[in-house]
Amino acid sequence: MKINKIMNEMSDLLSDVFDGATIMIGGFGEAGSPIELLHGLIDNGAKNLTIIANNAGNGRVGLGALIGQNQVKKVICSFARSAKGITFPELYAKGKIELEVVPQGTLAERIRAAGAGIPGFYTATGVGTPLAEGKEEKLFNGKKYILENALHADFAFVKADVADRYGNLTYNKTARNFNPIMCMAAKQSIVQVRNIIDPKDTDPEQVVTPGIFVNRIIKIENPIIESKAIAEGAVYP
Amino acid sequence: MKINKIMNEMSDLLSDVFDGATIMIGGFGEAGSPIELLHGLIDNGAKNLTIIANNAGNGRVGLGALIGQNQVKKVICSFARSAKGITFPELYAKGKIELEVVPQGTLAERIRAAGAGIPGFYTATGVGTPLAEGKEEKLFNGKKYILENALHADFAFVKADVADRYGNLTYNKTARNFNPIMCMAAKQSIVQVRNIIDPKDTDPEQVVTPGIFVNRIIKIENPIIESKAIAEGAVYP
Amino acid sequence: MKKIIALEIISGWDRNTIASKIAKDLPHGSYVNLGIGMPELVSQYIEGGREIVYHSENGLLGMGPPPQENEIDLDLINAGKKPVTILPGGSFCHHADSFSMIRGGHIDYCVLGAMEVSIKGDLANWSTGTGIPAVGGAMDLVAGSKHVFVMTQHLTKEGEPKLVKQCSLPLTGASVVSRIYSDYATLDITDKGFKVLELNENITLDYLQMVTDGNVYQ
Amino acid sequence: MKKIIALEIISGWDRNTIASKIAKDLPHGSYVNLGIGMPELVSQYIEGGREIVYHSENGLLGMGPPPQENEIDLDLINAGKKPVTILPGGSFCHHADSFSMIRGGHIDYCVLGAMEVSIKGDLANWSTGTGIPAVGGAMDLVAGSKHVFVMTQHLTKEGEPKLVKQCSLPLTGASVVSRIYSDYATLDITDKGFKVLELNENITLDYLQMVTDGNVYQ
Repeated sequence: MKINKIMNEMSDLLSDVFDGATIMIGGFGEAGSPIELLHGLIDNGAKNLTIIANNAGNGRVGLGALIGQNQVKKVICSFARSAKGITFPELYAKGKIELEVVPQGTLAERIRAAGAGIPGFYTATGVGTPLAEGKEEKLFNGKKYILENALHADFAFVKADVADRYGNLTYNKTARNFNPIMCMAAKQSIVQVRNIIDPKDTDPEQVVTPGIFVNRIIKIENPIIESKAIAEGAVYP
Repeated sequence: MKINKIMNEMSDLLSDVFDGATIMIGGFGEAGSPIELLHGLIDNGAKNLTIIANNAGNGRVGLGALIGQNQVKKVICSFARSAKGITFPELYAKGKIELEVVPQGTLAERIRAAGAGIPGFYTATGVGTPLAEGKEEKLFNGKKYILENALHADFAFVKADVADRYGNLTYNKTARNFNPIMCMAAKQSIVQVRNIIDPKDTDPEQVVTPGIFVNRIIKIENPIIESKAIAEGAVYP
Repeated sequence: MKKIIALEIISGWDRNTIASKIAKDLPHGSYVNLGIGMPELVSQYIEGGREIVYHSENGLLGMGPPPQENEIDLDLINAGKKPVTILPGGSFCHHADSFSMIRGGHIDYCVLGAMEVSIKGDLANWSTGTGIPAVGGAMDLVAGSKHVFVMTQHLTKEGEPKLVKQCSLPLTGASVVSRIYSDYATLDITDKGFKVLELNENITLDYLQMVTDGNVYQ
Repeated sequence: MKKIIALEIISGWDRNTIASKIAKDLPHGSYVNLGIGMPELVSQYIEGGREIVYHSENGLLGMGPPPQENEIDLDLINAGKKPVTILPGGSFCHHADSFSMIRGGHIDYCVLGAMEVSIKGDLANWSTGTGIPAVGGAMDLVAGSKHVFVMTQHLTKEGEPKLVKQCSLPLTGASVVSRIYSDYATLDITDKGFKVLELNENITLDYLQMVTDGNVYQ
């Protein structure tokens, strides 16, 4: 019996995603965005989701499609505006979706904190701005900082480049972004990868996400390219 | 004019290390311990130093030698006991050196916090133990945590494996340990490496310490191996 | 309070000229984050053989110019989500590490646009108070960078001053800006007000004062 | 208060037998940190084709057995600073990332030695109160691991109980231990006291109670 986190069926991979779950979605723009997992989530049909991501989706594929299916109750992100955003702006204008705006670095650090067992930390980011309202303040060396809490999730949906059966991951260029820290912060990390290799071929110096942070892997060899799909007018489902 | 952090003379590398400086020393045991930089510091002669490291030196080489030269006022570390420790126990027994004991994970996180601009964070480590005495407590979800502060330094002395002129570093196996986070936390990071490569040969996916965290580099092709040196009775200077 | 002051807007330096002035002030070897839009122009004007390392907050250090059409890689983008390149000696990292560079004080300079800058160095550049609120990395950049440079038109399109006694829009950061490069002047934030380092040849100090809501001095 | 209870110490399971009992309780696929010393034996007794991934807090996941003499690499050591190997699928990371695995609750089991364990699960294993204080990673391990297993002799060399109502030595962590594997018994920490899961064949429950400072039940 060997450790093997690779699964073949999307429906098995996502079978325990439940109504009301909090889900982190990796990616910055389209780079590193797990579109196939998001489409799997549309097929799964879980509702009232809280989504933690940097953005709020483009067009009607991936996160844009999930939001368009009214499966999302709330988005926690740094930047919900996008030239190609359709579904989030529509629902937001109607008051049918909640938004929590978090500075991008604070978002990243809150996610990392959850993964590292840190329930709260102080930061200078946001001090004196509307996003500091209601937050505890503390002085360190005479300078004011605000307390930010860890941001946990039930699931992380992540796109990586290469995996082995232990869940060791590497990424491609700036498609790395939020994916490694989201793997750390979620109870269950679910990963789509372009390629799967034998653990013997995993270089222990080059692993970006160690397998301990990964629960399930599916191979999607030729993932949808968001910008091309949108340009072609793609709509899911 | 190109960015070039490589220097050739140890005395130039360490010329601005001053009496009373706080210096982080990388390494865990002998793996990743910058012995040549420490010997350079003995030659430099700076006194009343505060040393932040995991250990407190072995024998009379490297950190053990520096302490033996009475250049160190205080050591902040997780584990000052060692079968081969000579100089620290001697001075500690005489009350001639101060010790601040920090749990190893808290030590690492405090160093990382300094590098990441986080003045303080909460942790469960140490709660209910003597090492929590005098520390602020706070409840998160009904569980008690203590506040730990960032640990900054004037200098970090670091041993890496390979560098380029920008200061991009990779390490060898478990010789990585504290070195990358110390580079982040110090005002000036001073690095000894076994090998220097052209930036064209640096793989941007594999860089462990990005050059932004590194200030000065010196090539030490065949560094002293601490355990062998101690077995041979080596003493510096 | 802000009011419309300039009915006819005198034209000052163009954006390329402003960019070249900023470029002159970036020292050799510095680590720089250029905001999306106008600030991106700065990288084209680095002269004198200086080497600058550009940071993009989505995990890219050593960012190079835009790629040729046939070299575009959609996994290699900048914080504005546009295709870019990476230079030799560059590296990739994850978002928490990338923002550690910013928040930990390792970025020497960031250059950002502004809606308003106050005489105390407060910056407002992320929200008009309407529409979908979206902050991105701006608050982290101004809180963490060693020097925050603002690149801006001196007046809004409506002729209102952008340099003000007090910002009326939601802040990005309080007391964070060190220097302003406008089409009319380069100004430092000081205890005594906006200190003019350089004045556009078409602009008098009196005029600059008239179109600035807050003390201007040389 | 502790006192010398057992003048003649009955011999229980040897350390290899204790290790094999712990090994039986580690599920397939779990991530485990074995403390320096006696707990290291556990890895030799994993049977039934289970695969366990070993973590060493100095930045090594997927630790393998000690190397042959000719394969020793002084840059590849464990938390006890002894040469080890790395298995296929293993990885290296820096200290903050390694302790994120511990403190973030990603290590399923850690197995540690003890000087004292209290009936509430308090653990003392880092300081006798004398000598140079040195804690290493023990406090992080007990605060962060999902399950903390203690592997210990039931009595000190002087015949004093190590399982006590209240620890007299400085704590490593409060209410952290879930299970104790001693040479006399395997016991869970519960609200009602030390619950015996398995008793050594030479030991009666009465005797176990006599050499334990705190309620023992089956």
